[in-house]
Amino acid sequence: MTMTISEAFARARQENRAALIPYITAGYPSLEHLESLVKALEAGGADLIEIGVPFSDPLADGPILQQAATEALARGVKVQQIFDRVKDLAVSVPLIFLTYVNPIYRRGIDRFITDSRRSGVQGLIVPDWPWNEMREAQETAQSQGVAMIPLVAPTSTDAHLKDIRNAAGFVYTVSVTGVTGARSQLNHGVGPLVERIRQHVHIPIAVGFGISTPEQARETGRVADGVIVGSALVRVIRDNRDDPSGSAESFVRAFRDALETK
Amino acid sequence: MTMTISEAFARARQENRAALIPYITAGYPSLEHLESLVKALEAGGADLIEIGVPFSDPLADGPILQQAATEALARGVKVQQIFDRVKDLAVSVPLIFLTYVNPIYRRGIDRFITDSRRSGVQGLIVPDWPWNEMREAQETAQSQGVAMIPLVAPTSTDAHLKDIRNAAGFVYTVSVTGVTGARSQLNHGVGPLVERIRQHVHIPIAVGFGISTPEQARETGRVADGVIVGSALVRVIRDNRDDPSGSAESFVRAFRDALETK
Amino acid sequence: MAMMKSVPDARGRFGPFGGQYVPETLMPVLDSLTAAYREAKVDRTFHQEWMGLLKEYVGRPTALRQAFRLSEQLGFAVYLKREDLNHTGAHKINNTMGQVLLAKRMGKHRIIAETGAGQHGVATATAAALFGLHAEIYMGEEDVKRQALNVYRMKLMGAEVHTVHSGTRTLKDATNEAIRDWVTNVRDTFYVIGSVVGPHPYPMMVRDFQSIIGKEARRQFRQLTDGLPSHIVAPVGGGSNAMGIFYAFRNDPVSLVGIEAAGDGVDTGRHAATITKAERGILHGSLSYLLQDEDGQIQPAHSISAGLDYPGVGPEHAYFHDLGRARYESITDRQALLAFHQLAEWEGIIPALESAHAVAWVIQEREALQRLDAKVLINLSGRGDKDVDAVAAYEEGI
Amino acid sequence: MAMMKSVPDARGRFGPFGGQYVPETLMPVLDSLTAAYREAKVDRTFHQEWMGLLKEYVGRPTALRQAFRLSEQLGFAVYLKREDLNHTGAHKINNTMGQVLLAKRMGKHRIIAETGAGQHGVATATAAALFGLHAEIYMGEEDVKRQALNVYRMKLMGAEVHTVHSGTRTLKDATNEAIRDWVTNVRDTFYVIGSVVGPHPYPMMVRDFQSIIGKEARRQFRQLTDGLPSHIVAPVGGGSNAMGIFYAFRNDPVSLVGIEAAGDGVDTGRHAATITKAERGILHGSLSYLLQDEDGQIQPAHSISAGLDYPGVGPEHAYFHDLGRARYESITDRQALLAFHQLAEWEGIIPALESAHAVAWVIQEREALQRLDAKVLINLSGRGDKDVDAVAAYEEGI
Ligand SMILES: Cc1ncc(COP(=O)(O)O)c(C=O)c1O
Ligand SMILES: Cc1ncc(COP(=O)(O)O)c(C=O)c1O
Repeated sequence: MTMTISEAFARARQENRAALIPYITAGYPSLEHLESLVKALEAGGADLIEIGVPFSDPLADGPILQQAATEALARGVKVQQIFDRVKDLAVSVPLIFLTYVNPIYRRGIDRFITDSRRSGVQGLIVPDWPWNEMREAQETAQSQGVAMIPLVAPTSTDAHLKDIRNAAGFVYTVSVTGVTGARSQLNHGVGPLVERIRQHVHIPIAVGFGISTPEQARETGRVADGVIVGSALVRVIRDNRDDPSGSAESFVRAFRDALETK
Repeated sequence: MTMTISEAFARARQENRAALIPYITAGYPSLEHLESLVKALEAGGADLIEIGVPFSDPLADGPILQQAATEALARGVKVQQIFDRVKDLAVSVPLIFLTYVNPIYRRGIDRFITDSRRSGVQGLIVPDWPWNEMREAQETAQSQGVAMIPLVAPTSTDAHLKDIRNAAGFVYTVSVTGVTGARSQLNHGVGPLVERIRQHVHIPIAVGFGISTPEQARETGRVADGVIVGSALVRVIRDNRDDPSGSAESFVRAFRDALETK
Repeated sequence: MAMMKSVPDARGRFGPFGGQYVPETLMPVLDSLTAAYREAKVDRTFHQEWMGLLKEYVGRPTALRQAFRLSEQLGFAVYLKREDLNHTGAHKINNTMGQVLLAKRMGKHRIIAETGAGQHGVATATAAALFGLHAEIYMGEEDVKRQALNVYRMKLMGAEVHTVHSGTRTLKDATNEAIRDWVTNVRDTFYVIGSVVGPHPYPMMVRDFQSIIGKEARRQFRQLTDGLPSHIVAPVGGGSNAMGIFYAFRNDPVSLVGIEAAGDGVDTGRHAATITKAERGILHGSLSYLLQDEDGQIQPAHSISAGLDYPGVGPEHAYFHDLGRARYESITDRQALLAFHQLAEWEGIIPALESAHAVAWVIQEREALQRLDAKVLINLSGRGDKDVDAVAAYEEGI
Repeated sequence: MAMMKSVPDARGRFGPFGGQYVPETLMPVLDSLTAAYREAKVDRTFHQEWMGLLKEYVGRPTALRQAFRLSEQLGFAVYLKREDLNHTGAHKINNTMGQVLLAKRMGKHRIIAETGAGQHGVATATAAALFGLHAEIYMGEEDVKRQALNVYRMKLMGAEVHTVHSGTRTLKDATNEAIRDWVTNVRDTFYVIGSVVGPHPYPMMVRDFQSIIGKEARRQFRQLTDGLPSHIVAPVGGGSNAMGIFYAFRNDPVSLVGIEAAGDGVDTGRHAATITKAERGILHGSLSYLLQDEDGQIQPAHSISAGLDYPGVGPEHAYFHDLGRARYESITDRQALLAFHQLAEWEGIIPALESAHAVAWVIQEREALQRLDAKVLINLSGRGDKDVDAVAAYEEGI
């Protein structure tokens, strides 16, 4: 049986650490790699796994994730293929999709959500789909048991924090104003931001954007319930074409170790 | 002794033919050629000789005479050198200068006319100096015994013909609207034009612009008192660099022969 | 004719179209922009400053006149609204003067913009220079190569030009990159969008700034003819010049016709006829029509005219199309080129290739328009000097 | 201030300058042109048609506005009259619309013109296209190479462009060749001269057509400031834009300053500072100042700005210089280039290199003008798009 999102966070909390949420792009380096990569992340210690459904115009992403999406699409990866592959994955940790609004809108919002649920996907992160624009989708999502993951940014207003009060899953906190991508410096304002969020919402709070070393993950894990690692992981996959899964696994393990020794 | 302009025309008239007026550009092919060319024209049967003082922007000239002026100036020919050379020429036929208004204006109108007279030049043809603009120059010219040669074009008005009534020298009739240059066809309207001029002025009437074969000269000579040959002659000089004088002489002789057998 | 509903609604919707599809990071700035714009809109000082600049700097009102030789050739009356006479050569500057004034009012010192052909980039750089603000312009690598003149013009005016190497390396990707910059530097940066696209309030705001075209044209046309045109024809890229001239006539009995780029032909896959295809989708912040595949991946657009070479279109045009308030037709590269030549020869006006699309449609429809005894007003959105090299190259290539 | 005498006199003289130094073949056509122009000048219909075209086709009145950032930089008020906003991008079209209308009125079907930078050629081709007349443009081989864009623009509008291979292969020789064509085809051909040069009545006629600039500017300036400028500064090639703005102010207490091109420097022999040298001579139909050697041979001019690259100047400027009614100063290539950049950066306006000479002089004289608390009006005679390639090439070459 696969854990739910809240079970996954609960387990980590029990272990007195933040949950580790690595991100990979479906179809990168190829769709065939998806299964072994997910297994490797799980083996490396992922608590949840974010799978990116590539979009042609990923305007919230930095160069590494843009490149991964572009290559995946250039290889001809289709949304239906991703659903099919994901459905066949036997993993115990929850899977979340990250994609952009147009692939969802185009497939049909209800259909995309239903297909997600059928493939075992428990949540959707859609960086260009603000909370207020997705009210209707929320209903379907709720009825399907798929969490529409709310995003919070350093610029977010209290009104937004109130709006997402009843969201399911977890809060995706964007640690910086900017796009995804490995950064050498952490934003030290993220602690206060997480505290601000906690005053309004009671689901777990994960932090992403720019976390690229175990040390940064450890620091973030001190304030947040979950730590999302995207570009740094995809870069490792990119740079180790011979053995993407092996290198992904040891990369993730280093993060898990860091989170455990907080 | 050199003949005057009217003597030269009178002699031709006595011989029952039109006067032959060849044109050459001073300094073309070089200033050294000026003397031998003038001699050759005289020997070939010229009744008057037109010497072009080259100007940088000869806007009444076609390509052949433009080219000759440009080359002469490129060699460094100066107006003073031309005066000096011309003064030393010992010719029996009258010499006429053809130039543009700016070299005259720049030297000083009175000075240019006086220098012309001193060099034995009996007339000035200045295609961009209309009769009405040169009133003041006329007085100096008259006092110096230099003829300012009036031009008449196919477009000229009767008023103009009246204006030039008291001109000295001869009338330079431009046979066509256009610039100098050899033409394969004669303008048959020139006969009536010459007749129109004769009703107003009583000095000889020469016709130029485009006369390039002895046959054309003969035809023109039937209506006019003088025939001017410019571009066709300069072309022969250009095309016979080995022997410009020899070829000029025989070229002119052919015209003279044609005029004699009218 | 019933009055049209006032759109967009408070959520930035034109019927089902529009909205605000941007990262959460940008939502607060969109709110404050909306608020600042609403204030500015009713502020006399702001309006006067903007109108003063349009008059004394941009050169408005632009001329409107019957194109007599074209009219004679076609057999009905054709009038031209001359946006090509604006400073910098196109309608784009009406909008950039407005947005940069607003940026100044909001205390933002850094201006960014996307550009395709470079016209909007030049117009933004111009407005920024005039107010002493720093401008950075995003432009696809392909367009930087094709439009070297405009790149140089922007630089001359002190703007930084960033070459975008991602994706199709054209306008779409320049826009992605501009949005990425905005997300990153949101606190001090004002993003000047170049057409009636993007998240609310942009489609509304750009329409309002461009609607000066139609306001002038309506007054001028009535003065000239004592009536209204039967048809108004304008090229549609993002749709700002078209909406700019349509808007003042929306409640008049006038046919509004938007002309998209059919490129090699709408069935060849190489075109930019977004509304002709009419497939809904979401890109660059709003829901509208889009060129896309069955997965919602954006398809590259193609047009000889760089300013029409965009896979989306403004949401208000999608709305007008849906309502039937405007018709949208398309014209191929070849037809546009022919019209480019014809207008130059008949009227002494070299139109922008974008504008040539509108002229081409009027020529194509001559018989129908003759029968209607039409009075056609064409929005000549820009001048063609920028296109002369491309046309020469294209024609040598044929 | 005494009223200035009305010039030219009946013989086309501005004091000693001017006249009609052309082949006899052309004298009758000059007479009929003078007569036709005098008639047209007092004909309400003609005037209205011309003014209508300027308004509805050319885009007049052109804007006039204070250049605030430039003013701030310099410490006194600088205003710009925006002739760059005219259709085709320079003041030249004011004149070509007038002359081509006159050609139509005189029943001439064939139009010829000389051109240097190509601006006058484009403006002539434009006017000819608008009236369906055939235009042939003479242009030196050097200029054809340097100004390929303008050559293409002329061709687009259906004009024939003749490349002139004689002499210096620039404007001077193009003019010679145009006059040769005119002498040849005088009966059906109208020669449209592009500046206040040539035989009478051209200097007067072109001045009159261009004086719309000063008429508008005077009215606009008074409206804006309730007064007059202290200085009016304009570039001088042949002198048409300068005379165009000076003329309406000739009886006002306003300093008129014409700026010639000093090229590499007035002492280098590579310049076009005709009036600065002030040597009288006769070229292209009138007596004025000329660059020439001691034999009266015309010397080649040099300027980075193709429109100033001419060894002569209009006779009325020689007259104004002689009388002291205007001052004439000169500006080097380098100074003009600097001003070209400065205006672009400070005001978002890329000036024609010609116009940049006027801006450069104002910058150069900033201290003196500050002390006078000057209000300077610059005639921005054209836009710089045409010069962008040349500037880039020049600067890479440095
Ligand atoms: C002259 C001109 N017309 C039209 C367009 C298309 O844009 P829009 O549809 O927003 O008017 C452009 C865009 O660059 C343009 O430069
Ligand atoms: C923009 C511009 N300014 C000035 C000139 C110089 O001519 P003029 O002195 O007759 O105004 C030209 C000539 O081409 C020009 O194009």
